[in-house]
Amino acid sequence: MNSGIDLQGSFIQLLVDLGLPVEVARVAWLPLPMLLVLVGATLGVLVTTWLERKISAAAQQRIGPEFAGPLGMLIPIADGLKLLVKEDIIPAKADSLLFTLGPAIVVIPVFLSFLIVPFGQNLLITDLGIGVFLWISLSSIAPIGLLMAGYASNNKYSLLGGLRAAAQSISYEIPLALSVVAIVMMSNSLSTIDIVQQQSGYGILGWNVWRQPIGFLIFWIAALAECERLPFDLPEAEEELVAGYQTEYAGIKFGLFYLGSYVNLVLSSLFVSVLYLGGWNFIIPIESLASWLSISESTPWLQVLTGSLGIIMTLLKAYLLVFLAILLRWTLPRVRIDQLLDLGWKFLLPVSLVNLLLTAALKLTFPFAFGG
Amino acid sequence: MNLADGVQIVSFGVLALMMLGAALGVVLLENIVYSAFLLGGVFISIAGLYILLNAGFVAAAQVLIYVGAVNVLILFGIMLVNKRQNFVPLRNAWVGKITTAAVCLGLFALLGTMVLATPWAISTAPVAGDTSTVVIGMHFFSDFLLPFELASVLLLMALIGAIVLARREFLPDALEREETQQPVLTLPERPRELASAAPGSPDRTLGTSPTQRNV
Amino acid sequence: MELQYFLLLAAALFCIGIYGLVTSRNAIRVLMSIELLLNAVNINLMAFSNYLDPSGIKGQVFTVFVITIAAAEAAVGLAIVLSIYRNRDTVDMEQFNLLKW
Amino acid sequence: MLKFLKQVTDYTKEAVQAARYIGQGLSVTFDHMQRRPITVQYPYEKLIPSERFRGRIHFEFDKCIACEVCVRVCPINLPVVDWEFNKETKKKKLNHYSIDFGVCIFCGNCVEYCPTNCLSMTEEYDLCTYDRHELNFDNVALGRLPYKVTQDPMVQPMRELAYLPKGVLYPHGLPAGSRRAGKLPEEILEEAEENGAK
Repeated sequence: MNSGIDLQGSFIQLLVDLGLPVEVARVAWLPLPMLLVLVGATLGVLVTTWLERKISAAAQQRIGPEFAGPLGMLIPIADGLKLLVKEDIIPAKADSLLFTLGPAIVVIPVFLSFLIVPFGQNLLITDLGIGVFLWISLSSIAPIGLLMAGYASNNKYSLLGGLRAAAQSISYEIPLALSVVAIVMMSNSLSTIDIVQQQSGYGILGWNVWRQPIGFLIFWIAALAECERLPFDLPEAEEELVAGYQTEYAGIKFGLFYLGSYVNLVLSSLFVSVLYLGGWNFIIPIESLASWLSISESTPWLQVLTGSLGIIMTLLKAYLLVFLAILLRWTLPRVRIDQLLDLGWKFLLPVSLVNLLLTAALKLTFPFAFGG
Repeated sequence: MNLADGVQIVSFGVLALMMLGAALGVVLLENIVYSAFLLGGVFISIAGLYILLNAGFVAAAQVLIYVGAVNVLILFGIMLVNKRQNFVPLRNAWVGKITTAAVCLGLFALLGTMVLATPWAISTAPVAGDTSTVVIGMHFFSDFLLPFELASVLLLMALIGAIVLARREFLPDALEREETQQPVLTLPERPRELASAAPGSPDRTLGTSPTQRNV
Repeated sequence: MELQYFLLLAAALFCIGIYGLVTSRNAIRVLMSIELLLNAVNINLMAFSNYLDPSGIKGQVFTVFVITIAAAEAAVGLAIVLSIYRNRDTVDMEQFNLLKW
Repeated sequence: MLKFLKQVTDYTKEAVQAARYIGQGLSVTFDHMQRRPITVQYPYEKLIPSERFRGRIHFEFDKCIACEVCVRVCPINLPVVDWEFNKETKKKKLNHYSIDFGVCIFCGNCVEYCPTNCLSMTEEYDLCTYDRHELNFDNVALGRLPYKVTQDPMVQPMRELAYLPKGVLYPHGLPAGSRRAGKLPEEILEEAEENGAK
């Protein structure tokens, strides 16, 4: 197993070679990944909104945006600009402080979670020891922001939407965490890097989907519910709650909610691809391919190829799941609130517990296949 | 003092200020909804302090359980008992407040002198750091196995108890309806489930102004 | 960074919690004050764990237990407040005097 | 125990069934993605309205005898007929005639009952204005002939579903001579006569 490209190390080495002290070089490195994440996540959202429009149009036999740029690719930018320059309205009887704070609290944790998404062996910002646990705990902050927004709007639909959003995300957090625990049990580590490495080596056959099919389904359903995507978009259901907690929002604050929900979708898809679909691994293991073609693993161009292939594979898998989510959006009808909670507590929770037990049993029985 | 230490001191100061300010807000603010949101701030800054204390796992657990569960639960509670209500002012309430404040300050002084006077045996053993998750797990399954199991039983008991306490009384309306046969094609009307929701009771709609909530 | 800072901070949080516990009249605010008290204890445990027992970290184990119990306490406490509210239509602590004498 | 196991298996079966239905639905959605879009890029492309399309009403001032039948048959008495009695010719003389298309429901009763056929339905359907009072057409506006979609150089005319051959759902780029679905009345008549002759 080669260690891949160490961007941080080479960057710091470069600065040190230029005559800077090591500490300063480290500090100079720090803002780069953060900037990269902000830009990358925002770009991902732009692509996702464009995909959403185009795929929705195709599923309904329409054309979709086509005049803004080639194939309408500039439409997300137009959307964003529109939201930026729209008037920022705070209702007269709303609580202006909480009203402003709500969207920020929803968005910030989602962006923070990008810290631990790996795109390659060393292509992530921090390899934390607590890894996926950070994501689970950060994603539990969002309901506070939703409640805040719902309460501050001073509107019954908003408050109901906020309460529903909080209830929904609390109840689906549990099956989500339990299915992650099953994965963690197999890889013996919470770190995302270790989880992906445990899946590599056998190509597509080594991915966790085959070992955790039930966990995969539970995770995907729960992730959709966490992102408030259809069929679980009750908190913002237009037909019954106007738009839920977003009712009173306009301009950039609404834009933040919009951004947050799409970043969350991209993030969840990335996590599905990391936890279940082998992360940056290609369908066939690239090391064995290289050794079969008798190319040394330390060849520079091979390393560059592996690195870029890793990024492409991760994004490809993630966007495949985004596509699936959009397809699901136009296939399934919205569930009722009691059906939603029933599904969460009476179906997903027991099934995920059984899945956890099953994983433990399999791990004890077949330690070679289930990470002994 | 190197860079890392400076960063630590500064972040400790910021987190401590945030925590104390938010905690004072929780206790002193008139509006209970603000208090509840500030409680979330207290929890988050405490999680930051835990990270300063090399305990990433517990910090994440703190965020997950306190912010994600307890605080949301408290907010739910506030929204459910959300009634415009001004408490009857008590006579001489300020005496109690001043006395309590004095006692608390005295307690703080006592604890402070004790903290500063005690010679702490600070250990120089290596910090567990990133392996702390593993160490905590080891503790749970070896010397703290019994408390661990007891805690799970306690959680189960609390779960059931909370459900039993908070659920509404079962209304046996199914039996009555059979006797009084409703005419066809009309929906049978359900009896009001809450005594307090009957007409004439104080207004408890959800959309009341946030500035006029009860304290 | 010294142990004393953390202990002083925890003491301050504890005192604020006590003050809130005694003076507040809203039952839910009382619950929040109890959470503050538990968190003050947690800070103490974590500080001791880091400075006095950095490799064994038993303090962190205890903190996890305290967090568990705090969650249970919050759930049950809120359920009690809710049922009292249903029966008496108020959350004023001064009116909960059924068991006084 | 057996009963419990049966319950579990039934539940599992239902869950699997639900999953299969979801898969079926997904495949239907996916299938739709490969069908051709039926979008009409409206201001640039317009559908050709069908033959009996009930669009904006056309009015011929000179034919009108001010009998007010149109007002009487109108569900809401919409047409405004302003006439005066000419004593010399002992006939009614029409001064003004107007219909407010912001209120009209395009039922076509007036057209049907008009004794002199001075009212007729046109193909014009895009009555868009910045002010709803502009929709109140007077006799001059009512007398204007509408643009025909097929003759407007700004517009790419497209066939409506009813004009397409059987089985074709895509209105773009159809050969010029291709037939619409269904038959014209005279063709049906012809066929009926042929059948009768046999």
